[in-house]
Amino acid sequence: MDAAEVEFLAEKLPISIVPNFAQDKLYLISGDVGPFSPGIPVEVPLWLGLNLRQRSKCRIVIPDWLDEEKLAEKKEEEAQSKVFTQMPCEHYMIVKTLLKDIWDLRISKLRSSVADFILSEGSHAKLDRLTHMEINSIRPFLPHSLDQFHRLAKSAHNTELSQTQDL
Amino acid sequence: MSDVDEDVVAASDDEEMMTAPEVLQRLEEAWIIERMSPTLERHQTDLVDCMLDQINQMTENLKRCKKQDFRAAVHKMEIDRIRYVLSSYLRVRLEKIERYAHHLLEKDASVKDQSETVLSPEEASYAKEYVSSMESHFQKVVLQQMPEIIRGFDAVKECVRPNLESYIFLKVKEATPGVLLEDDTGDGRDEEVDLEEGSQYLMRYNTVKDLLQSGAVVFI
Amino acid sequence: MGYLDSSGRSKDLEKGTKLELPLWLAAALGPRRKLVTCHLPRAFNERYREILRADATIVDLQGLAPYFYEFGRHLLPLVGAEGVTLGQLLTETLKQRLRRVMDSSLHCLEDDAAVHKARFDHLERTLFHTGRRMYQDHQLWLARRCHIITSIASTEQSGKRKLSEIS
Amino acid sequence: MLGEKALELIKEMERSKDGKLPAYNDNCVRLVLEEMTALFQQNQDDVNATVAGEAQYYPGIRLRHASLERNKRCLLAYLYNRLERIRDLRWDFGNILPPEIRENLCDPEIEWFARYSKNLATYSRSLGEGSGLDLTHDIKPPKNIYVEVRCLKDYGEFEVEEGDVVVLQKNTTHYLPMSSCQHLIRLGVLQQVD
Repeated sequence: MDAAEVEFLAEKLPISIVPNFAQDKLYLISGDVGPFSPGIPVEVPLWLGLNLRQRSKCRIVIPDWLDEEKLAEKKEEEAQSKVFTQMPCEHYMIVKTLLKDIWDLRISKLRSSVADFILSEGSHAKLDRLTHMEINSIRPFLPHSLDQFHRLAKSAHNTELSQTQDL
Repeated sequence: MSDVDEDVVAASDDEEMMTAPEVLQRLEEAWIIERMSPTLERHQTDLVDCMLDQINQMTENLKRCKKQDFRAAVHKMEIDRIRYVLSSYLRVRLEKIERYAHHLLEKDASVKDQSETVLSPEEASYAKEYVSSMESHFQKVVLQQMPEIIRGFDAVKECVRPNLESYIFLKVKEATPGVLLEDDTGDGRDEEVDLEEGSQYLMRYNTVKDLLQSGAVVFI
Repeated sequence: MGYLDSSGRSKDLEKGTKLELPLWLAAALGPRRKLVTCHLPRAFNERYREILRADATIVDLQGLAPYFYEFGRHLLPLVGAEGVTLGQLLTETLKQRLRRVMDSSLHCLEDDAAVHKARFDHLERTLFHTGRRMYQDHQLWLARRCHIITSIASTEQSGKRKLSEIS
Repeated sequence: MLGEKALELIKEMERSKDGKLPAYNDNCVRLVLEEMTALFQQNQDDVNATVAGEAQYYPGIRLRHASLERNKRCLLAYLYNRLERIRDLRWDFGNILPPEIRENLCDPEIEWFARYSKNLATYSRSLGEGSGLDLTHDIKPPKNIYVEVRCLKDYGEFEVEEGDVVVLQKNTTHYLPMSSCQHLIRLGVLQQVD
């Protein structure tokens, strides 16, 4: 998948908006949204929230994990921790700046752990707490590399087998 | 303008009825699976037909409403999103169908129950025509000019097969203890892993194929 | 079969003649038919094996054998007992070098990456490009430019990618 | 060296991986086929000259047969790889190829292109129980319904959905529904403005 597709998937998530218009319930194929009344918060899918904001029809309620102080704390925690800390939202990269720093920290950790994994020749890796976009950043590089490695290792192994059979 | 009613819209099996949001959800899941899986998964023609019908109906309804209608824009946006999922899903399938055409046709030919085929009837005839157009091209351009002894075209030998040993990313939905990871590269380092609910892994497709099928683990 | 030996004048090849054959030909005459016996090419001989074992990451594989892994893999069944050593060499070399390939494709600036890339063999280059494409896609996304549709002509210039790459 | 011409074909495809499809190399293909005929003839002669039970010609026959196989494999790989790229052209340009690209195809390839086009069209029409869906559209996830575009070429009248017609003149800008104009962006008639 490319980043635009990961974003597309993330846009399905619900977000809270405060509309400045009145409108009855909308019967969307993906489910009902609304009704909308001026000043009353309502949950809509992110794509709809963004679309309405673009048309100046609403204000998006910032999720509390995006609070600057909380993010700064989160960044500190990530920097101190050797392992991945739990992200407050699966798709935290949708918003930026401070997040960029967290991303960089996590990606460099990710690269080291990938390198360790390759050296250990493990058959599988555990990747808890990695978010969708992070996983996507090493795809398809990592799985392709491992596919190639596995292909070589299998050929090498078959050669060994046929040698021992010959003896 | 009348919105499409949200009642029961589709029967995926003869028995099972689903609402439009459920169908869409299933379609999106099928799309992600198809994007991530190294091989072609079973076709979901019912979901595709149903969703196409939904967006076509919605498009018809929109024609009757004023352009500036605030709701129209929202519905259009949603139609664009659904149409994207549909065409991306079908495109990914077509790419795999072309690449593995011969292999897939053979696989389906050995299936007894017609409802178990990987390819839909339309996809199957697409694959057949694709294979036959290639073969006749090879024949016409080079094979017929070759000495007879070497002229034959062995589609089985030449055909491309999916790599079921590909590494994939997955998330565990239902805890599954004792999954055996065979080591086919020697050293006899077979391993057993306990898959805990909510954890994420990078593993080879064929080691978790059945778990993917049953939904105990999902692609991420 | 004297024409196989460019130095020789005779019509027939003498038994015991040493000559270089393309891999496909050696494979056809080699192990099963016993018409020829195969020896490891220079790039895989003891001297280079030592160098690779000492530090695989610094070796210029492109210079040594542009298709190092693929060539080596096809050699495995042809070279008898030496195949076992060769198999280990191939997997070990890839294992040691993957980190460099990963870092240069997912992280380095364009110029630095090019320096590394010059030393990669064909398989490593393929992996490098896989990673690079993902990296560029992510940069494009961060710059909010990945939704811009480009014309076919410009896609062709910048290196075409498949309609949608799987995974 | 044996099989050299065949290798040339493979290298040609490898070299042009990122660029456009090179012209069909009729000459080289013919040379490979001629080499194959000659190899086959020599093998026939050797087989005929072999007295029962004698093995002296065996290595030569074996070698030439391997070369025949090799040449065949390279030729098929060459053709197959070209067809794969010709397939991509259908997705990029629709069923009419620009002349400068079309001239790089040999006649059987042009026929194959038409056959592929037809197969794809039949399949697309069959979708949704006959309502059809053009899979060459909607290549990227949608962001907005409308986009601002600049016209790079004189195109003339263009029917936007529901019978609205705009005139696309060079250097004019328009605000159009993404779903109807994305194809023209791909073809370089329009350019998407940020």
